[in-house]
Amino acid sequence: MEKGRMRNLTMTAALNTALREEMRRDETVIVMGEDIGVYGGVYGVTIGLQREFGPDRVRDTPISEMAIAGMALGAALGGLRPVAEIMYCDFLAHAADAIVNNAAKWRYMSGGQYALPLVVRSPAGGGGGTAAQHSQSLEAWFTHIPGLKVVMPSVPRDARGLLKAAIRDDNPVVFIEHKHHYTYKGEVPAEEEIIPLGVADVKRAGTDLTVVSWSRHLTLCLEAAEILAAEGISLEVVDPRTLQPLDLATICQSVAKTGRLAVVHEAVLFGGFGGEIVAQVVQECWGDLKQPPLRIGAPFCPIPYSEPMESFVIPQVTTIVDRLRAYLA
Amino acid sequence: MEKGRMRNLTMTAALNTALREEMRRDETVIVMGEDIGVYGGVYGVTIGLQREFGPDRVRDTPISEMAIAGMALGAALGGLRPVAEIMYCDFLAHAADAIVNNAAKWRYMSGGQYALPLVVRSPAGGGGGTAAQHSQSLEAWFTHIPGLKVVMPSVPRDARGLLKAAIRDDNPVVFIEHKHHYTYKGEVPAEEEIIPLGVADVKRAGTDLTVVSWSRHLTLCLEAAEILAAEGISLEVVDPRTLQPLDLATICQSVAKTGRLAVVHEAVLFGGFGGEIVAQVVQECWGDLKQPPLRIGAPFCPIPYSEPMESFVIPQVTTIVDRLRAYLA
Amino acid sequence: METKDRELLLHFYEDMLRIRFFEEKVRDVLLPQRLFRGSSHLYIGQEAIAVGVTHALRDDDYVISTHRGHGHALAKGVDPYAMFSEIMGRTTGCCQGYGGSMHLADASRRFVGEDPVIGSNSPIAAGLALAVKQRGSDQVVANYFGEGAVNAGAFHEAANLAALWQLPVLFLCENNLYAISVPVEQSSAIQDLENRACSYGLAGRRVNGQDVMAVYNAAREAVAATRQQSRPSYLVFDTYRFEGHHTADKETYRPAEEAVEEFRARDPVHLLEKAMIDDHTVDIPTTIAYRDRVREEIDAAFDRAREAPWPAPEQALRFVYTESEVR
Amino acid sequence: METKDRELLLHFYEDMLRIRFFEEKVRDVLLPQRLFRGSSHLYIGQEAIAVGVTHALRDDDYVISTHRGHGHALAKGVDPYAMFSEIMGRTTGCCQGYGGSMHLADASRRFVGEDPVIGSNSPIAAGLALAVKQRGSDQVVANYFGEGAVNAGAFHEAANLAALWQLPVLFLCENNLYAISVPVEQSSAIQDLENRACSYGLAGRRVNGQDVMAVYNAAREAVAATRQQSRPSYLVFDTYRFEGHHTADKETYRPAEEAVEEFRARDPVHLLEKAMIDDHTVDIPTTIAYRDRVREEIDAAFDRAREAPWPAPEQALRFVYTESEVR
Ligand SMILES: Cc1ncc(C[n+]2csc(CCOP(=O)(O)OP(=O)(O)O)c2C)c(N)n1
Ligand SMILES: Cc1ncc(C[n+]2csc(CCOP(=O)(O)OP(=O)(O)O)c2C)c(N)n1
Ligand SMILES: [Mg+2]
Ligand SMILES: [Mg+2]
Repeated sequence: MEKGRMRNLTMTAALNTALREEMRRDETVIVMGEDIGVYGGVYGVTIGLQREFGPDRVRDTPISEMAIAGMALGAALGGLRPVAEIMYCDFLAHAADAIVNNAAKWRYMSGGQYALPLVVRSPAGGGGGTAAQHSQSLEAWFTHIPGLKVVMPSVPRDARGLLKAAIRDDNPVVFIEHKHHYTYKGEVPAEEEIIPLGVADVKRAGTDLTVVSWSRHLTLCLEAAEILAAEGISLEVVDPRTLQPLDLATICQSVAKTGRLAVVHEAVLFGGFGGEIVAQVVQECWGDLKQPPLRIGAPFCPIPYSEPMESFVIPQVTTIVDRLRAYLA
Repeated sequence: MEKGRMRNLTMTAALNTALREEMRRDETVIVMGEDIGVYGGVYGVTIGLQREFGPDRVRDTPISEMAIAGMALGAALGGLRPVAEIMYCDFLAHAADAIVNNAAKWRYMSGGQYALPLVVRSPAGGGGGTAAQHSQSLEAWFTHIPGLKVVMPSVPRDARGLLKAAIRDDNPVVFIEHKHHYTYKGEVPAEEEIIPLGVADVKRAGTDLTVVSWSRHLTLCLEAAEILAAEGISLEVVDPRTLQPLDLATICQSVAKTGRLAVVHEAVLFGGFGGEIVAQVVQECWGDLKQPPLRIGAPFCPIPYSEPMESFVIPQVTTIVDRLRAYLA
Repeated sequence: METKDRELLLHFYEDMLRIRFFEEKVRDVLLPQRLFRGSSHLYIGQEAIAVGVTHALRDDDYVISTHRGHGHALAKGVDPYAMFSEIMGRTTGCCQGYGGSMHLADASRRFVGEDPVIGSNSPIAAGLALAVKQRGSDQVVANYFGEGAVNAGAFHEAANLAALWQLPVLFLCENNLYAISVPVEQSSAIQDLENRACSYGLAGRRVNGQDVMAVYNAAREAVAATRQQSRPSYLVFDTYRFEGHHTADKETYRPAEEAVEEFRARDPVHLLEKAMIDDHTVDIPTTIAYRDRVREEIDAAFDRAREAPWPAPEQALRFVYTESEVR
Repeated sequence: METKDRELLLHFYEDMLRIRFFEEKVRDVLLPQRLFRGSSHLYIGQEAIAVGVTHALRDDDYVISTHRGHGHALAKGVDPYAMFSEIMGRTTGCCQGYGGSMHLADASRRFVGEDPVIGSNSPIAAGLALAVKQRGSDQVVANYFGEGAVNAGAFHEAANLAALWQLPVLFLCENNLYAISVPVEQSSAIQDLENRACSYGLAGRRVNGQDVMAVYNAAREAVAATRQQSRPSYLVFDTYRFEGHHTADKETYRPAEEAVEEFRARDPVHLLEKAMIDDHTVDIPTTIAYRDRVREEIDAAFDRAREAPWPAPEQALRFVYTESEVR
């Protein structure tokens, strides 16, 4: 898997590559959303696509999130493979009816007559002072909805390989990026690579504690692992990559080895996806667990604007290190 | 608490009583939503209110859920105490931006300048063949959002007392009823009763297993408890009544006694609120737990229309009994 | 009258009867015998619209419908047996029992489906029209909705985008005066609903929805314009909901006389029948023969559906995702 | 020129300068020195609108604003020091640092707040107007939004309801030609945006947004009608966004000349200044004195805000709920 030429790409470039490759491969793939054309998306993910594929396949929309998602669904029913961008994951709230009530259920309600090859991409997360309405992490909403798949890549290689798989998938996929992780760099194979949805990746092997995390926080956990390694603490860091379907087997295999589980996410702890993972692991690995699983996430408040407060709310590497160290003490 | 005259009311009548009492008490309380005026609401909860309080305070709206919720928020900022009805909880998806991005955060973002005395009522749940788009249980979405309170009454007395508390609360409250539980009857005190949000209620005392459930499923659990009691199995049935704030202390107290926990809800198991309860209880009561907590909920599919399939998906009393019996075996 | 016209009228007549008898079966047999669950929204009184519109469409044109879609489905050629089966939750249903009355769909008839979430079907229709346009096809998409839907944000977003991108959608508003109990005067800021799309430069046209010929002619023009110029059209049909909103509606909100007097007189089936008899297109024995034949067809479909098998409970777990996931 | 008019013009002038200098401070000092986080959306070029509108309002009228609301806030009398503090995340901010540039609010000035979720502020404004009406008050609610917002479903639902229920809201559309990078021709199906509310029977009026007197006069009429008749008004202001969408915008989507030539000439501050000088309302030394005074005020506010204290991290946990929960 590691052989072949590699390129060092940002998350943005990796996602852009995936879109470009899939649009070249399949002319039914179209991209739509606000400011994704000439502007290339507010985070640059669609840069250059309109120039290459033209305004019919790369469509700037008005500020109409209900229609962006609803039309993507309609276009999927009509034989296209739309990739819709919702500029901030907070505004998935506007698109929620189309995604949750219609896209997720249309195949089911029709008794299997339709496939819905549709991707909704959206950046989540805080950390840059965008405050309460432009910083949420709402993955837990979508993981709870049968019929949707939910992808949250943490590194450029996964971002590219998973987005390609999402576009080729015949089911609606909510693909959540992190707005303060777009410049994060990593190795991406020059060759085609499809990373199947539903397969976790052990990003770092270790023996003392299984840490499950995703998106930007996975990379913070890797930093924490590095720091703790110097203290002789060995973390195994597991990246589910897709939360739905969830590769529980890989997580349990790790817990069987380490006997301990911590789940770390940026989302609000209460009601966050960490609770689901803990509940499932407790169920499956009861005998293996040496202590109650730990959850690290945001406290129960919206994301505040001011820097000291925001840094307090979003788990930082130092917090993660301290909490994990204390947990293992 | 049990003294005084009691009336036997349906859930509908209890909710109607609460609205009527609060509207009489406080003229800033208004009610708005689709078909809530002459029609009295599709489930009859607002029957007679327009006749008593007039069309200014009981307002039929067009089919405009974004505006129903957004206007309720604006009206709250302007000094009213609106109670908005969203006809089906599935359509909270349309109102999600107003509720989640604005109502939940407006006070916080303003640095505490505003209070948002606002209730959004909505019926959830399946069981009557209303199929995938009119049967969901989406409480997990709202429990995850700081700034919201989430109430899910299971019996008429609670419905009336909690709705009154919700209306008097200065924070936005999502008040979720169950569409196939409206005719359920129970004793309601004739006198005024306010049931504070955030206080769980032990609906049945027992010793072998703590069962946490809410809304219609709580009453199914009480039926299950009755059946199992005949077999010598003693369930303690705890009703959190409000999921946000969650009265974890009462749950843990029960688990300390029984050593076992089962959470039962109608919502999809995966990502449902049961996971949060299990994760919190595992954390708090690790030493007390004799076996891994059990979760019972809907499998990972939308609600199908046809009866045999719908009954398979929504946990029935018999399923609950069988699962609990097996769990304790 | 030309033979061609006569044939067309008889087609209308037959199709309207099929809807009428289907819905009467739902009302008079399925409802009292509790043969279906949830609620069913009858199309009685509005038959001329679905029939007139559908005859103006090609077979390969798409239809996206609403909660009140039995008539739209039947007009588009969905099999009554598959529909009765679906409404009664049987595996032989057009959706194998997963959908029920509010989610009828038949991809083979390009009856894309009912979407009972008010307003939300318009973006889907616009998206489908986008796909049609992108594919270079000259199909059109017919999007039915009630007058209640024009107040929903999703309708607005879709109408603007369809007009902006010049998409081949027909926005078809059936103004039956009520959204459940709320009369149109209490839902729309303006009453001339044909102007509810002026914000997008869509000149709406108001059509007598009880007169199938008027519907057909208006729809034909609109379909032609939409197909040839690839742009949306917007028609508003004046009609009336003869029955309650759904099968459980007690209709406390409207005066009983209203339904009986003013509107019964505008029954589209009777109007067509009377017109055909008056101008000697048909004689009474012919109408009786038609009625008998269609009623038999519906009876047979129902009888057969009633005996159809139920899905096994665990079938509920199918169709959540496609089997083939990566192409 | 009457003294009263002269005074009014000078008020306009001062208020416009305050906004201009405030925004220039954000652009020229806060931005390069990284004194704020997230993004800030400058009002430069649009000052005549907020100032003209606000002078037509009473002090107790409400304002619901957008992401581009610094100008709306200043015009409504929010303290520049509290605003700079907020934008720099300090406890002395009008929202104590919880909100930042996109969530400025000052209940005491009836500047209800910015709501940067496009379209979503209109239902809030309509709801506030409902409360006003229900209370029997004659206040009005001014609801600003950009031309991008008219395509959002929430705007549509609110406009219909405000017209239907005759609520005292002023819908104020600032058409600065772009929504981030998307030009209005690519977002709205029609370009005469004053007609974007015809669907609700709202006759829009198009106003030159660069001419403060024109804005003021149009707003005065609209406010009077809205206040006296308790009904919505809808005004569209032609304007231009002189700067990028937000402070990080590289403006790749619009030709550089466009900004420089055609529009710089329509700078509302210069236009007013020139008009006042041309008709001898003021002389140049007076304008200079005004400029100096307002600039000093802004400089002082900024300098003071810069030294203001930061919130303690754990303050983040406050204000999620009210303390008093049951009355
Ligand atoms: C978004 C949404 N809100 C509410 C409902 C509940 N509901 C079902 S039908 C209906 C009335 C629809 O009225 P109209 O659009 O006029 O269609 P009609 O029933 O008259 O054919 C309502 C409110 C819904 N299905 N979807
Ligand atoms: C619902 C929603 N979608 C997208 C955005 C991102 N966004 C912020 S400002 C903006 C453009 C707004 O344009 P316009 O309404 O014309 O106001 P202007 O910025 O020109 O003042 C967009 C798309 C948002 N804030 N809210
Ligand atoms: Mg109607
Ligand atoms: Mg603009």
